[in-house]
Amino acid sequence: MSRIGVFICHCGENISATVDVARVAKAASEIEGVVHSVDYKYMCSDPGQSLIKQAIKEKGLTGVVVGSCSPRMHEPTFRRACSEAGLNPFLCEMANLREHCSWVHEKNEATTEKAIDLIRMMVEKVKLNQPLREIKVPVTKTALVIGGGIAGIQTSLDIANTGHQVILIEKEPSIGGHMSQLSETFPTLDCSQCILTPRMVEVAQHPNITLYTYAELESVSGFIGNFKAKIRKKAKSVDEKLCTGCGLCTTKCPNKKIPNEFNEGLGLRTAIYVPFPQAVPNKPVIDKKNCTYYQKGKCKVCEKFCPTKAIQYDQPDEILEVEVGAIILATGFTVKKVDFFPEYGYGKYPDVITGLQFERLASASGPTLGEIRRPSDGKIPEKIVFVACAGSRDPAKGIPYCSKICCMYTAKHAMLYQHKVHEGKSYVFYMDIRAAGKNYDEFVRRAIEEDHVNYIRGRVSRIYEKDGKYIVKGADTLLGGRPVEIEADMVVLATAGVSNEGAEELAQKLHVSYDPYKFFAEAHPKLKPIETNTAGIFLTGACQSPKDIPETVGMASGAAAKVAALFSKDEMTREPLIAVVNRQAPPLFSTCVGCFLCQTACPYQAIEREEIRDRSGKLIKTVAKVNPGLCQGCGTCVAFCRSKSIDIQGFSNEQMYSEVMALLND
Amino acid sequence: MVLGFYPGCSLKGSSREYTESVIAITRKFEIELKEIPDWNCCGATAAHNLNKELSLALPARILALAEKEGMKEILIPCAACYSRLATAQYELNKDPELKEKVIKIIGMPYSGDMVLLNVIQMLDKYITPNLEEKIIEPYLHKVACYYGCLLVRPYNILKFDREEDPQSMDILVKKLGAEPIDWAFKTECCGGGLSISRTSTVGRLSGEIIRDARDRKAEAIIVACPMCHTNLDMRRPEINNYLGAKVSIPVLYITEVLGLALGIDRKSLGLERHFVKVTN
Amino acid sequence: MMEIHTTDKPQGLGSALKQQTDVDLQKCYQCGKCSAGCPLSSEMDYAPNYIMRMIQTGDSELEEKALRSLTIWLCLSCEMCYSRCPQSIDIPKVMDFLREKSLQKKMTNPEAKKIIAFHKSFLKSIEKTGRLNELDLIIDYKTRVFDLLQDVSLAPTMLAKGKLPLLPEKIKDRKGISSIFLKTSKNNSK
Amino acid sequence: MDELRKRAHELLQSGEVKLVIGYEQGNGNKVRPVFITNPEDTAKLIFDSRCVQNLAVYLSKPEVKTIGKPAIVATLPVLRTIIQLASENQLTDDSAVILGITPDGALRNFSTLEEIETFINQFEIQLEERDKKIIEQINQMTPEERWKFWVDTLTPCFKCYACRAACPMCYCTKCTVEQNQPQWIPVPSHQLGNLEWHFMRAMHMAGRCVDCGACARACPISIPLNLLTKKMMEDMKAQFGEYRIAIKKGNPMSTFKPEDSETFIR
Amino acid sequence: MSEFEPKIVAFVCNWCTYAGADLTGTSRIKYASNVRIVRFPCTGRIDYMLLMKAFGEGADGIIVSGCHPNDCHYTSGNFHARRRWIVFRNLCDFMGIDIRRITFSWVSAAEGAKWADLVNSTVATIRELGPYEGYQNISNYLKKEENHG
Repeated sequence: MSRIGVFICHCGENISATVDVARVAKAASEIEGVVHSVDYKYMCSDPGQSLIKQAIKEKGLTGVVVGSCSPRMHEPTFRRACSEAGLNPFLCEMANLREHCSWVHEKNEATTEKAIDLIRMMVEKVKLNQPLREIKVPVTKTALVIGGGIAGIQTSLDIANTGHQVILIEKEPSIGGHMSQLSETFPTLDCSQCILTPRMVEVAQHPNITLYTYAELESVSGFIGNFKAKIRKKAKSVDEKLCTGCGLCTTKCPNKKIPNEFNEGLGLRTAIYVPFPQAVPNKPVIDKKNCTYYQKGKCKVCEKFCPTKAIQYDQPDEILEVEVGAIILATGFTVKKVDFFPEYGYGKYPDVITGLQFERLASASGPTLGEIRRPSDGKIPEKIVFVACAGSRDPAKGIPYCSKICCMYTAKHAMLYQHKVHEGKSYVFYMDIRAAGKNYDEFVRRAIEEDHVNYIRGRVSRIYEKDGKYIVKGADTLLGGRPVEIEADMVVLATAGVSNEGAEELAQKLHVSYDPYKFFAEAHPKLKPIETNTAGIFLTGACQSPKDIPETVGMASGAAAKVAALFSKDEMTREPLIAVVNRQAPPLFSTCVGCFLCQTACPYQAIEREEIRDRSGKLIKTVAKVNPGLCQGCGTCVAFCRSKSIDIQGFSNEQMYSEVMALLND
Repeated sequence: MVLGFYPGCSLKGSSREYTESVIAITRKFEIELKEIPDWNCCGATAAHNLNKELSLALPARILALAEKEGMKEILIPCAACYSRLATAQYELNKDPELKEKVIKIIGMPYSGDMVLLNVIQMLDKYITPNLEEKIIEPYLHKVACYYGCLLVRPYNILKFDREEDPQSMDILVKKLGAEPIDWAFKTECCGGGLSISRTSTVGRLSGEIIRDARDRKAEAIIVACPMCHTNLDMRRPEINNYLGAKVSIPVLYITEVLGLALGIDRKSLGLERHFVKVTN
Repeated sequence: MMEIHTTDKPQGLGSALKQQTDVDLQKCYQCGKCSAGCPLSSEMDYAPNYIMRMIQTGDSELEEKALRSLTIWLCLSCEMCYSRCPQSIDIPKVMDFLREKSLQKKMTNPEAKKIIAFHKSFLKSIEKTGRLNELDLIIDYKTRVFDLLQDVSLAPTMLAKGKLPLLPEKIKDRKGISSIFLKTSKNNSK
Repeated sequence: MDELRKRAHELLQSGEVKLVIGYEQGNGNKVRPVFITNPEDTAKLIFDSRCVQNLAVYLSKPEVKTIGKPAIVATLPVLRTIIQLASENQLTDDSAVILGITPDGALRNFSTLEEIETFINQFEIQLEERDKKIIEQINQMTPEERWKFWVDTLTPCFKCYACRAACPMCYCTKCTVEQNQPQWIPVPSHQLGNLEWHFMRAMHMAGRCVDCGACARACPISIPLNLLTKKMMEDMKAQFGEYRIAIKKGNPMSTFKPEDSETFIR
Repeated sequence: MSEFEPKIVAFVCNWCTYAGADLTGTSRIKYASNVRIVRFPCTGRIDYMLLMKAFGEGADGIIVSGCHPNDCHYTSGNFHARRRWIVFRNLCDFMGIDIRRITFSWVSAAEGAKWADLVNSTVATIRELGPYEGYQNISNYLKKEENHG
């Protein structure tokens, strides 16, 4: 027999001004099973809460209904109060008399009637509430970081420094990502590699970080705190232990004509190669697609010259299985190539390049050792045009969003050019200058005012080559759209930042949702920008949307903090408001008939198969089982199940049913 | 085989050589061109400049007539007419109400599922497959293929060649032995409808086209549109005047070049009708 | 002091445009790519993107300026702007629309006299015979613009080269044609 | 027919199956299901146009299961049922030997469920003109008339649950109507209870019904209750594209397309 | 007898519409008091049988509301719900259950005003339609039964 206590809050005047609280309390006391009913000025105040605690103790309440504000406001408060008084917190429910009643209705009979109904509904519900325990899930205190760019590096270091283990995987032969390709960085113009390489080394040397380069995620199973990941270590064909990184092989390799990815195709590399001098690890890999031996079956020059016999042509791919508690996605982004732009020549003009290629030209470690020279003939361009929003903010090209970083790096590029080619003339075609950020706008102004970069507000309609010059047809919209034609020696397109190839596939492996442009989706645009909709999987950096370095680093540390919090306990507790498949006495065992149609209804793959066997181990029946670690408690399966075999704690069939009955049968 | 044929007005007048060369070629490949009986003008620029409905109704009547003849496919050599007909067909299929309205206006049934072929589509479909053995005098010249506007734009209606730096004509002339140049003015406008009413503009626009062709050493300009031809050929005095130089690069219809390669005589290709002399 | 309405629903011409052609000028974010590629913009009184802006504002004065502009008559409908517009705005269609309105409201730009005259002669010739007769066209055009000397050198050569048939081609169903003109001419001054 | 008996005989003889589910001559002109365990009895087996009862219903009955692996005479609707059951994890390739009967009455053996699936997909489920007409008539009615029609139609129902027993897709071990916490469907057979029962039954069939008609045939007072499922099938075709019986397909009610129509949602 | 006061039951999800209704409150937007909100974790949890029951127990109108597509707290609960509603609604219509009395809607946590508007317009519609006699007649019949024993 339930003994329910009802506590009506005035909320100062907020409720009592429109609702006759005394009458509500009175009416409540007359509901069957209610043994205690009072109203009070501030239930959430200390004296208010002690009213509840007292009643629980003295009247031995089996359930509590607080009629006050929205449960979204104070449910935790009152549930805590209850548990402090020895009542299971989940035996406490709230009726929303403020947001859903007193604040939205006039002061009259009907409003008070409604308040009474709301109380009755909750009383009937709470009678059926079950005492619930928070769910405890063990936590494996190792994090898997996917992607070794600045995002992955920062997040790995931060997690490792909290004393937890990190496994960092990078699909390229070296970590460093895009940042290692950059020349100088805005708004300070300090050298990118100078600030990055120390961190790359730190990663390699950190006792808590296990680094796998040339490795990719194969598959993932499990759930928050308990993931199992398969990692494919692609064969490097070089024994890392034996190799000393002397680099002799790379000098001897006969196949030297391979476009160098690190230099964005502006330079060449050999088939056995180290992506760039500061690479971590600084040991070569053989690019099988371009290796004469792998393609034609003979060559083996590298093996011949290797002093430590480290070359292993027959080295297989390796599959590692690791257990991790959290996964951080730091896979970054990529940029559109020039061939994406028909009106700019389909990429057929050698001196029409992307911003990233320009970075390599401007970089001291680049193919021109930092001199700005035309890829076509090595001439130093006297006139250079930068085109912002190349592809970005262009719905017709399928990229309606702003790539965010281009305004800044374009200003930087123009500035670098002016610093390196003093007599040169530079032009920037732009639509808007988006330089929100500390010292950002000042930076752009400096480019315009001090380095005399010519900014022209208008989009470029077309670029074509004539006598070794590139005719850039633009317009100056600040002069009403007057056509502007520039004969440039070189054109740099600030091409749109887009999601990585394979991002979609990765997201599906991890059950992480993604936006129409294949950027990974955060759990909440404002309040959960780092979490994904899959618990235990976090985002950092440009894989969520294009970002600059400071933002990425900030997000990376944020992700690390989330992981540290998750790893701070051996077990994590979750609200037990989850679905369960019923169990019954033999021979039924469960009303579930195992049609498993519910599996597709579950957004979290939380529904598993459970085989019920007799003592002899003979299979009796296969029924559904909800994995409490994965279930988030949406209840879609509950409404779907024909035999009503799945129910959800806290919003059970009985509870919802009785609420409806209560409010209508008065 | 028989193919529906919409010549359009200028092919009956200022661009007779185009008609002549088209017929000369199709005859050589045993394709009979069946003119749409009692066809009318497509309305050209004038109609859609002044009156939207008219610019839809006139083409609709043409297509309706073709349907009445049971034609499934029609050849429209004039790029301008082609564009008008294709546009009308597109607009009407897109908007059933408008379609009903226009059907009332023209007072005859119209379904709108006709297949429209511009000259290049026709050549690709029916001529090039068995072209090689028929080529007698390869056209060994550096040529600038000029597509103009209406052959390729707008893509979402025409769904023909790519809008920037199209290739279909270049590929075709290669087969004829010519060397198409990579140039910058393939799809820049020649001045089209302003030919008579604003000659100076045409002089400038066509002038720039001729200039680029000349600078890149083209020996001939190949077109598939009578408007382009008129402007680049007939307006040569204005062009030369604009360029301050006498440029004598001839302007040939793709069909004329093809005709020459097939060894068809100059007269039946109408080459004598050009203003800028064509030498082979 | 002009009112700008771009924030709320398109006003005046803008909304008419939306209804009649389904082109939504609110989409235009003034990147200027149309003007940059337009072969005529250097001769225009207002560049295309400027015209878009005028209509966008919904300000009646600016709308009238647009209708009185030379720009709308210079537009060759070469479709360059449309093919490159990042917002896929059918600018040529907008121009058609403005020309039609400009005629209705008798706001045509005096400098466009010849251009309009040409179009009208063109249509007249079609209306008469169902097809265009270039000789007809030129004669009618010349009488409209009193420019009898223009192209005098051209005609004879054309005749000589058989490019100017003297007898106009006439179609049989001329009734049909004139009824088409009749039905569609509601808003047109011949 | 002889072929059928012969095959059934082999199967029992060889011990490949323990039971053959088929039809035999009943009283008068009736046919009835027969359960044969003894090879000699296979002579009883008959098949002709009268054999319309969906035998697949027996596959999920515990009584049958206990006997051992069955062979079953399977007409098109039965084959459809088998595939649907497979898609609901109730059958596998070796659960039963299928004695397929093609629409033209020929015996056809199937070795795998995939075979059956490809076979049945040659015959899309189509409403008969008669049903189409009735449904059309009901659609023509005003909502009020429709309401009256169904209330009147369903009032006589006395909840014998023959429809449920006859339906091969109603294999739950404990039906919702037996649930009493809460009591979703009132026990007594009054208008509301009847409406709720038949409404719920239809909903439970959404995307699962194979349109064998067993429910309606089983109804002792011949309520045309498969009109509901037939109509629903048509609606689903229209709303979600084809209505296919397949082994690997999420149930239309537990899957979705982001572009599903929501014109009715404000 | 006083003017007919419709009984409206609202089935809403916790994350969007319930929160949206909270916002209506915090922004003090007034609306008709005929509605009673039943809170569910997600529209995906809303069982069509509960809607039937609500009518059976005398509701004159029903509101079902949750997160806009792609905003679902559980990523796809609302998509599943939408599917169910489509089928449910078709069947209701076919059986003559008055679908004008069921309002489906998306109300986000930010749409406090929309919630007020939704309730008011629904109440207005139901006033127009009057009490749901059709359904009540057959369920009164049930009540009688109960009274008999």
